[in-house]
Amino acid sequence: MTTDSETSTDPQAGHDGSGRTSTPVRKLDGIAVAGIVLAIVVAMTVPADKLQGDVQRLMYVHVPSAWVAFLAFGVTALSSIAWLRTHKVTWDTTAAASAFVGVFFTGTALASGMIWGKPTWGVFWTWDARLVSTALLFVIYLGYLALRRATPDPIDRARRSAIMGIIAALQVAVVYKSVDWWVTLHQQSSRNSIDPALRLSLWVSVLAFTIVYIGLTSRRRALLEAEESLRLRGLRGSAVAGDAISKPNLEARSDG
Amino acid sequence: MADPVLAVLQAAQIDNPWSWVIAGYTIVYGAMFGLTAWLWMRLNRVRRQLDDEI
Amino acid sequence: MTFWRQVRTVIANNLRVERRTLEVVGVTFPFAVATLIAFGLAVGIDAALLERIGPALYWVVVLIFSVLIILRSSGTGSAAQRDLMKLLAVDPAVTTVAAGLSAALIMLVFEILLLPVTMLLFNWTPGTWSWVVTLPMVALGLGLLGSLVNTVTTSLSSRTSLAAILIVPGSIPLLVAATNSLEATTYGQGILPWLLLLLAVNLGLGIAVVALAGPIDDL
Amino acid sequence: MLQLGNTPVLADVTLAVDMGTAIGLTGANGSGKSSLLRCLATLQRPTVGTLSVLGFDAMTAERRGARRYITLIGHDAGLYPSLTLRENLDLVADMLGRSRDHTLQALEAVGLRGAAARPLEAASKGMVRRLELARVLIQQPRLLLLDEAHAGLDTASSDLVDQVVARVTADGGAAVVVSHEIDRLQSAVDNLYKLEAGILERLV
Repeated sequence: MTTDSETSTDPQAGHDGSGRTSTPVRKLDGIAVAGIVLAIVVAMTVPADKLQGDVQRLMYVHVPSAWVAFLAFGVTALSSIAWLRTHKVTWDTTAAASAFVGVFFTGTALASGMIWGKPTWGVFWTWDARLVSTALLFVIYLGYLALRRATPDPIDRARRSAIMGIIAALQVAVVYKSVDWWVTLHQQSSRNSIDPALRLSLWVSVLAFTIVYIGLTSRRRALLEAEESLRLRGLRGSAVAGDAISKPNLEARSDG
Repeated sequence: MADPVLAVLQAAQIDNPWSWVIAGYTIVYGAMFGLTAWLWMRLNRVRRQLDDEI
Repeated sequence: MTFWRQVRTVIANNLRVERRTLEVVGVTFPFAVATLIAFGLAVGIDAALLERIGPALYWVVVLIFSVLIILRSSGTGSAAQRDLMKLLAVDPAVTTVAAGLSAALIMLVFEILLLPVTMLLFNWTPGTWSWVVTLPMVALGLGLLGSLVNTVTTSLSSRTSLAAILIVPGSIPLLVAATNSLEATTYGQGILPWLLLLLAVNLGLGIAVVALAGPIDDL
Repeated sequence: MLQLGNTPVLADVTLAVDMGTAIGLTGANGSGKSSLLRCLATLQRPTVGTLSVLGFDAMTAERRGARRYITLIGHDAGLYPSLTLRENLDLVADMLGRSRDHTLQALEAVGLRGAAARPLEAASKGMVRRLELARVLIQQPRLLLLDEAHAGLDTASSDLVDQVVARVTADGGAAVVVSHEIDRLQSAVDNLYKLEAGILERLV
């Protein structure tokens, strides 16, 4: 991959300066709320699982959370590649927003997985493949977000985190595979095939969560962009770097 | 597990699968709602600051 | 000058630096020994248990101490050093690959030194040949990953803690493969899948180093 | 224009350096001199504008072609502290594909022959600067960029700096020398510029 041109990396390009949420996002909010309500209703009314009973209903929040986390990190990786190719600010904010929302859903996947684990396995934490790899996923992307926080310059930050976004995606793939292998060696998988009605309910939840993901990510991105324009506005008054240093004045005092 | 936690769990009838389901749904959807509210409030505040300075 | 000759020159130089400063052999290694002893004391005098967890502790210590080795002050991580290399017309891929390979070699020395200490402290005999493969492969993976992380965190003020969180979770597959290939040989199972996993990790990292050389150059 | 962290560092800079000439650059601390040098060294890209270095377009990946002809002597040498002066120079020669025979000659030329076996970390600031000048002699750059060229140096070392600059320009190369010692700078360069608040103006 080569960087061809960075001629027009105006930090202000890509957002209108107001950080306003557009109407499609508002429409999406309505769909998201409807989707979630539908998902909850369906999840609570489908017949209980034959083996696990009602506890299995936790699957309808656990699995979609994990799915959305994957989707989010996939979007982060693709946006990172897109940024490296185009140097457009939008790709960087998309990567950042998506990683942020992804970490959030990894958290809900972990929490719901542990709550599901207690009644089924008797413990909150067990060395189940999904639980372990989700926990690792969580820390990998916390690292990604930490790297973003640690880099002050916007273009430098975009570049570093784009590189890390790609490496992290590679890591996730390998971590998943290796933990799967690790678990099959230690214990048999506890998964059983799913009844069609349950599957339908799962699909409804997955869809609803995906819409929520889109809504949250565009909100987060709007926020990142609004904060950036606020910061830029603050800097607009000051001229150039040399202004940071003014004539020394030893007489100056700050009484009062 | 610490005794108080155990006591709470027993009070919440851990044998009842629905209590687990409700706990899980509350946490997941509650967090989702919380995040949305937080983003919404922050966004509004930043926008207000932007508008003020124009 | 060709790619690999430049890589060799930088590696030779990095090894010479380590030979002179003995930062890893003389400082990091004793620290690792102290850590192993601390582990044993924390677990208590349960000879059977200690014997069982010995190999696991070995790999955990290798994994965590790789962060110290990657960030060692005598390494080639500073922004000024990278600038110098750029202006000597060195391909950024050369710099990253060379830093990764030299870290891997030093890592391997560290692993080899730590092995007898672990065997002694935890009364444990490996008795398998898989070490010959796993030690260098794990070292290589940690070196390459560390080198990438090193470039991504160059000159950041919170570099030390950042590098740790970026290296350790990503190197879990290496740990899984290393410990399980050991276990597999003990129980007479095939270790081929684990070796393939190690190979895949190293290959993926190698490709990443070369593919990301352009963006890394701009850092 | 160059922006760092959204603070404009260089606002209005138009500069052409002819081959075979040296220009001097002065300006207050923090006025962007080092950033300008880093741009010229192709280590940093201007945010907006055009930049051509030794005929290579420094805004694109093409800039890598220019690098072997550039020497930047900045705040941090970027050499290995635990290696000797000679070993450090040997590395430079190796990476450039030059013979190591030049190393001792270069050390001799900058008066460091006697300290060749001394580790870099035991060398004084003046010695490190001389070592970097020896690097210039080995690399024989077409573009020499010197930051704080005379800062903290004794007369002999400062003279050496000027001689090396003269040598590069005499060989048909170009040099950009940053210094606060205007009198000394004026005698060593062909044109003198001042960078103030990101704006470059010509003094002489």
